[in-house]
Amino acid sequence: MLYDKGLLILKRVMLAIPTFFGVMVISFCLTRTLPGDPAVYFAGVLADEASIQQVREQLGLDRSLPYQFLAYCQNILQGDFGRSLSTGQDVLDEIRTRLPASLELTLLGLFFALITAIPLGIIAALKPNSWVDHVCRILVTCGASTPIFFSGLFLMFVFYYLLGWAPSPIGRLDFIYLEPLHITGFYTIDALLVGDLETFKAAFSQLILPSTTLALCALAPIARMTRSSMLTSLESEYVKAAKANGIPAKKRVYLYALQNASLPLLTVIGLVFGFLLGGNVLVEKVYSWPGVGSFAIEALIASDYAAVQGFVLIMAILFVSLNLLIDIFYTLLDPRMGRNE
Amino acid sequence: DTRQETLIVLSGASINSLDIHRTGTNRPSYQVAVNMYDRLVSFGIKESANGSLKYDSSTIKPELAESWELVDDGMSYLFHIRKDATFWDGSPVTADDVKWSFDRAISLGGFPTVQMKAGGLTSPEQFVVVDKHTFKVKMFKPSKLTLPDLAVPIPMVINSTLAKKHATKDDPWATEYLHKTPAGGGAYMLERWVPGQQLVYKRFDDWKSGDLPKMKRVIVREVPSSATRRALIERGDADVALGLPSKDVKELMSYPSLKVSSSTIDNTIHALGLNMNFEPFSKTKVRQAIAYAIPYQEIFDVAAYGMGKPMWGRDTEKATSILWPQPFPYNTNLEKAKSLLAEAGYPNGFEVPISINLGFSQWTEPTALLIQENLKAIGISAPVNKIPGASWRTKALVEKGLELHLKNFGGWLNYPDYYFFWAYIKGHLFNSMNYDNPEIKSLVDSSLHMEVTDSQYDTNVKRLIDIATDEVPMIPLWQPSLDVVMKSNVSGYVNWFHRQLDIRAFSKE
Amino acid sequence: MNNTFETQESFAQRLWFTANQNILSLVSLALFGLYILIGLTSPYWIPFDPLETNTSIALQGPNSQHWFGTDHLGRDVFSRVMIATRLDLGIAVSAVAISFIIGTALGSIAAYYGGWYERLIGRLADIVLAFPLFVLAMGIVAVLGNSLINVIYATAIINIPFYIRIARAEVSLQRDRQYVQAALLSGNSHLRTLFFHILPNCLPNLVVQISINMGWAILNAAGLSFIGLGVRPPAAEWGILVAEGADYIISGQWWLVLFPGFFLMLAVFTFNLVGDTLRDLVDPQKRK
Amino acid sequence: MDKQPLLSIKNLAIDFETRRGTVRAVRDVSFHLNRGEVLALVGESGSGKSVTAYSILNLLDKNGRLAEGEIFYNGMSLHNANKKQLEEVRGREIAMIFQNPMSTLNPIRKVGQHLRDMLKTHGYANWSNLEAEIEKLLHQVEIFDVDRVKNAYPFELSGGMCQRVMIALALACRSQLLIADEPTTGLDVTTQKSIMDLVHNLAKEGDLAVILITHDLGLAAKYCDKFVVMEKGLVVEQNPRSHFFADAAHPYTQKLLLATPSKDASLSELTSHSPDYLHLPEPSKATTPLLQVKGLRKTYGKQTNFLFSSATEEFVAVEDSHFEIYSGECVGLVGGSGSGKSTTSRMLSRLEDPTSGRILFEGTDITAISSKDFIRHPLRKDIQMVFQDPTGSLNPRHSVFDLISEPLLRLGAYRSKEDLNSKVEELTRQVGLPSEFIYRLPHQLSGGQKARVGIARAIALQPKLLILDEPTSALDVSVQATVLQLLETLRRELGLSYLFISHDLYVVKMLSHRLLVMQEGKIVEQGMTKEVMSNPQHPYTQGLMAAIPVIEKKSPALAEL
Ligand SMILES: Nc1ncnc2c1ncn2[C@@H]1O[C@H](COP(=O)(O)OP(=O)(O)OP(=O)(O)O)[C@@H](O)[C@H]1O
Ligand SMILES: Nc1ncnc2c1ncn2[C@@H]1O[C@H](COP(=O)(O)OP(=O)(O)OP(=O)(O)O)[C@@H](O)[C@H]1O
Ligand SMILES: [Mg+2]
Ligand SMILES: [Mg+2]
Repeated sequence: MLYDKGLLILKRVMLAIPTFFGVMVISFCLTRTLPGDPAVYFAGVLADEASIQQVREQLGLDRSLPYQFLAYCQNILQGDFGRSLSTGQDVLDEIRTRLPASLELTLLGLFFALITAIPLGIIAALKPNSWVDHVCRILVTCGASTPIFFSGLFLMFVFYYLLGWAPSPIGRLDFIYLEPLHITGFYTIDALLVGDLETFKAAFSQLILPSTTLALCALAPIARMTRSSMLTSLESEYVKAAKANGIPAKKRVYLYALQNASLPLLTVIGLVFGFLLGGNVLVEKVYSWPGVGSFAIEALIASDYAAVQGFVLIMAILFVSLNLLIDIFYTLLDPRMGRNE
Repeated sequence: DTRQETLIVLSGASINSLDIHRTGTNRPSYQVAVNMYDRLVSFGIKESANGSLKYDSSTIKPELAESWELVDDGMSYLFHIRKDATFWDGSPVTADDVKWSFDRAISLGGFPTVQMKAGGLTSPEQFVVVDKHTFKVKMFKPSKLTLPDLAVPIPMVINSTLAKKHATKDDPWATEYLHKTPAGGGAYMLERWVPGQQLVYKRFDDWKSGDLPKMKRVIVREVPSSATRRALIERGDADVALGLPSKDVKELMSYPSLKVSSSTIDNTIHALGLNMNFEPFSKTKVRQAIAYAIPYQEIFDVAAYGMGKPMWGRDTEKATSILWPQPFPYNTNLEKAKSLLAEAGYPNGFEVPISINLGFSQWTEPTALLIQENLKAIGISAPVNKIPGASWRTKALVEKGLELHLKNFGGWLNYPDYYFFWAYIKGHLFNSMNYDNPEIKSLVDSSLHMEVTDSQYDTNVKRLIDIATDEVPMIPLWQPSLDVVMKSNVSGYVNWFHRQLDIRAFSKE
Repeated sequence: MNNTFETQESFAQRLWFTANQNILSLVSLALFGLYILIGLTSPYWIPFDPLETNTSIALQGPNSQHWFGTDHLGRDVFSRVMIATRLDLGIAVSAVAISFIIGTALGSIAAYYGGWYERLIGRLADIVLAFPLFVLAMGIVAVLGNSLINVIYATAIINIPFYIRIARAEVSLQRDRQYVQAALLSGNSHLRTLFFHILPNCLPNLVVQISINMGWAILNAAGLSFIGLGVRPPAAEWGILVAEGADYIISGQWWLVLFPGFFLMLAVFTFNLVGDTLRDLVDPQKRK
Repeated sequence: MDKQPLLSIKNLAIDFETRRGTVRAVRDVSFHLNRGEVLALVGESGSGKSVTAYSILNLLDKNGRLAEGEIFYNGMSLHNANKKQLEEVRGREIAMIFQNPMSTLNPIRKVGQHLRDMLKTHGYANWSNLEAEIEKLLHQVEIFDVDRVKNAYPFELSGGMCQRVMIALALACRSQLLIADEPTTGLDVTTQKSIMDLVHNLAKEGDLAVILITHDLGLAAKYCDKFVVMEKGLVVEQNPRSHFFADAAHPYTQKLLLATPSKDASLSELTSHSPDYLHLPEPSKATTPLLQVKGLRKTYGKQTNFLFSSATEEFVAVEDSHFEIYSGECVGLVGGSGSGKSTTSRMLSRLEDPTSGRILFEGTDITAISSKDFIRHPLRKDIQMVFQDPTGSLNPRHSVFDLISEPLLRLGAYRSKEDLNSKVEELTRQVGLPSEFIYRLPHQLSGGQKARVGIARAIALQPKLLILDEPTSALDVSVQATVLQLLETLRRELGLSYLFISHDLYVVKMLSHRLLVMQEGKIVEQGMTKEVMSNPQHPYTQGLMAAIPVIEKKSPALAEL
């Protein structure tokens, strides 16, 4: 049985390879068709035709596309993602510093969403079609219906501009603090690791508004899924049987129903996490958050193809490994997996 | 250091390199060259009518060079470098450093080389080390542009000993090293740079090329959203906010806690370009018709919020001064526009997309919409075509393929002929209109290196302006102003032609 | 005798019944109808030309003339918000239609025929889903240029994998039902069985996805506009209106962002809620 | 009676709030039960058996409530009990087992955890004796490889095993009353027998009272002491076993008894009125076979992935089958679950291609045409099939008319509207479906009506061979009786040939002339039905015969009818 699961996991891992390849092909094609000639951009404001041509050769842009693609693949395999034209940094370095920022934001957003949506979903499932259910549904749907930049601006306007409760929306830390030692790249965690509570508080308070914005749009799918899978398992025969066997209500709901409902929930959480990472793009723009999302926007608008490719590839790796992780979790948690396939 | 000695600046743009010579370095990064490196000379600073500080293109003052003189029958400049000037690492600034830096600027290609060329500086032979503290710049042809061109950010002086240590065979000019690590002797040193987030300057206390700056530390923080920048400055969380839309600037002017430095940008025009390659625009009457169809005042009110200088409605038909930019004698007159259009053979108008740069949508979008509406009134339908910032360069300037487009060119060196050189001569980068007029070419050629005091110069420039007015390949809308909002206790903002932040003069009460 | 056949419940009856199920259904159906009505008729009754500028009345707050105020070019915000309904619904409907048709066809073929079809199509969906979708949409618009049709394409493409997934799951559930074999036995070809027998039975769950997707499509278009990659000005689109208005919140012109933002939100809200109601409507099991 | 009954129910009435208002599902139900007694609650589907049982433990769905009546357990009023008291009673005093053992156990909890939960909740074991207690319980239900079972997840065990675990759970707290709601429906006959034997023994030895809910009179007859018959929410008859068969007084009970297939019953005896087919002649038998099956074999390869295409495990579903069907004949095919009956039927009806072997239809080798092309083959309309599940085989979105006209449109030459209408009407008449139903959707029909639609559709094109894959297994006995009679009528009327598949030997016996017995993909025995039944040769057939509960219908009361 363990062997079966191992095989299943291995299979999943292998299946990710063609996906990566596909992502590489698509991102390569997409970036090569971006308008704007990178050589022109790279050559600078006053460059003439000759220096543009020189830059073009330097970048290998004068070679055929298949050749460029092969060179690109080779570079990627060697861990060379190229250099961003617009920020002038190595794409990998850039992502290395920015990804923790995005992840910290997304994870906290997801966490906020989970701790609100799951209880809401459970409450709704315990009293389906009651007013509680309706209120929950309206609440979470409102969250999902608001354009992410709108809610971001709104929260900022109210909590920073009008009330002054939130710190100034200028990124990960206020001016007065020094960023903590780079350990994980997550400011809050790094600050805690070195025991710097001041900085932790500052970094955390910067996180609250943007991650709440993210959480708002993640509420609906999680709450919906919690509700429906809780309903399914609450109405299932085994919960009924547990009731007939005199298992107390608390245990039935939290041990039996919730445990079973958590499996489909896991899949949704994976999806939502991916969605939030994508949605980051807009939040980061609103809150000047120095994450990968704002990097991607700038790069895309600037036709900065190395940066776009690098971003897309890293994100794909992240997404695919996330799904892989969820699959593996699922496989490990659900005893049925790896058996009836 | 305290908050009192720290200046917090909000910028909307991202600094992508610390080396202005490197290909790919973007405009906002030029401030590093300004603040961390010194040049031989600099422009003077003057106070303008509304009390704000502005660079003075007519005076050149010493920076690293204590003094200079014209030698070799006016064919060379001889510079005497300050003896006490050192780089941050304590090593003295020598003529060798200057030569290495200038050689670098003209050798790397791209922008620095082109800019040096504008001052007639094209070959390493022109830069001669006379002795440790004496440096000579030879000219092939005497030009009024050479000395001012040494005051722009490009010919900065790099610590060549340090840089050469990091040079490699493939990279003899140490571009990789200087890209991330400045090696200079300017008033400020680098404390930290997190690309995409912030740049922190730290004062170089042994700076000798000018008065020691007041601010010990300057944090330039990137805040892409202009609304956020406004909120931050309004709430007093920052000292200086750059790049605010005119509307916000206008409103913030009335806040007692804030003050605004506002002055027009020299040699710069926001204009509507008409591409000659587009059939109807090759007819002068059509271009004039469009010039009469523009709702100038509304555009100025809505897109510029009245900040800047109108470029329309001059009441004399011919130019009476060589002041540049100066208003053109056009007005909004739809009847006239219509009749001109009919005369040109387009009584029913035509269709032409109006292209705008997304990167400047603050002003381009409302402007385009207002133009679009008036053009419709004379029968021309003009759908708006938004082009992302990066492709703009390719499409507008390199391919020159945009029929009707909003452009904003500004010349660093404040001479009308310099503007005409870039914007009105066929094939030159900023002539996105494909405009070709042999007379303009010959006039510019003869005026470019001529001294301003030459009487021929005056005639030439007036003629240039008259041709541009009559043929209108590009319709000036207004001369923009550079507006910076500061807390009222902050002073010392200087409006430079390069539009970069010069933090050396700042002080806080 | 022949005329005593029981007639089926009429559509109107079913609609009424479903709407009465709970208050949310009723409200969402009513709002849904209202939006469609506005979308269809707005050009005929809006008080001002939504494109006409008049700088002398720029940035007026809501008043009796201009109910939602005016924008920086003096255009009537109310008229613009109303006329935008048409464009936004148009984007949503056409994008969702494209992704529904392509995604469902691919997904159901994958599930029905299995084998290489399934692997290939599954992989394709995985690849698209491995992109951050909003960034992919941005990329597509950036490549193709920002026009209405490209915004629609971009929105359609990023939604296709969802339909592939749902259709695949639904069809593989239905595929093993015996009515499928019965259909084959009655002489239906495989394709016919797939598209005329199996797919209609997957409709209830697909309808929910469609309605949620309509909401997403609107949000997506709005997001693109916010980045500056959306529909071209001066067209009125809720996203553009909010994005333009966003610059004016801090300076106090809240009406520029509030009204279009609220309309946008309410529309997405309606689409999200109406899905379940519509599902009940198309599900034959829910009929009497 | 000197001692108080363990459970007594008085005038029970249960209401459900539904979309169409309040529905009274059960009314005026009264019965009582003593220790050690096994009570059978019988009746057709929907008669209120489960609802009655659930109401005892207050397990009704949210929309249901006890409207009237009283339930006493050991003198304690259950209908007035509060939550805490109920939780005390549930599992400890009264235990319940459900129909589908697989879905009644939490799929992600191990069997051992279930038992531990139960024992700990009710305080019947502590840490020290927990495992020993579990072992004891499992032994009690005749599970001996305790360690494996304890650590197994429910899906890793067979249905019978799961049901034993459920019983072990029910016995864990030495409960006094066991309610078993159709405990063996999903299981095959041999497993059914061992489970019922177990329950019966426990009841007799442990003085346990049992309520056995079933619609299978045969089963009830074998194991129960007392019978309660329900119809449409009412108790129509209540008798101890001694009187039940002899004194069945209520017409409904009689009808039910009649319709239950038994060893000696013939098809015409299943209903009280005499069926139509009796006056129809038996169609003449041909000498050349209509269908010849030669060496038919079907294997399924384990699903493999293209990255791991190495080891392909083959699973043989049908192994080397040979048989013939003559025209006008009904051939029965019996066998346990998973023995390959449906696979055979799918190959014969050309929905699936055999791995090897040939099928000759009227001499033509129809295996030469792939199943994909057979759709357009002229022979398509000659081989039709009626499916096992009347609900699942009807497209839920199609009306009766659509369903019946589908083959006519696709395969028949019915082009004009009138032709089609009249043909559909004729078919509905033939299968006895009221013609005003033809615009109904499947879910608006009863089980028997759905089965009729399935049959009407299959005979629409007058096929020569009709394959019936367990056409009545989802139906109640009385409905089954009429459907079986209808099939016989149609066979005689239209001269069809049948391959009749079932797992119920008695049902097959009534219809078929010849019999095929399948086990694990192989046909282990074939011959004339009567001979195989009376003198089974293969041990598997013998076992099958022995496991079927027998009821003595030839009682005086029935003889009168
Ligand atoms: N939750 C419910 N809501 C509405 N009606 C219900 C509900 N549960 C049961 N009923 C009704 O109660 C009646 C009796 O149902 P019950 O389940 O007791 O039948 P049964 O005799 O157990 O049938 P089966 O043999 O099919 O299990 C049915 O007509 C059913 O429609
Ligand atoms: N498509 C398939 N792929 C793999 N195995 C299959 C497939 N179809 C059937 N089988 C297997 O073939 C065997 C025979 O199945 P079949 O459905 O013919 O049994 P059956 O006799 O009809 O059983 P039941 O009485 O439960 O209907 C079973 O073990 C089943 O799991
Ligand atoms: Mg029941
Ligand atoms: Mg079967």
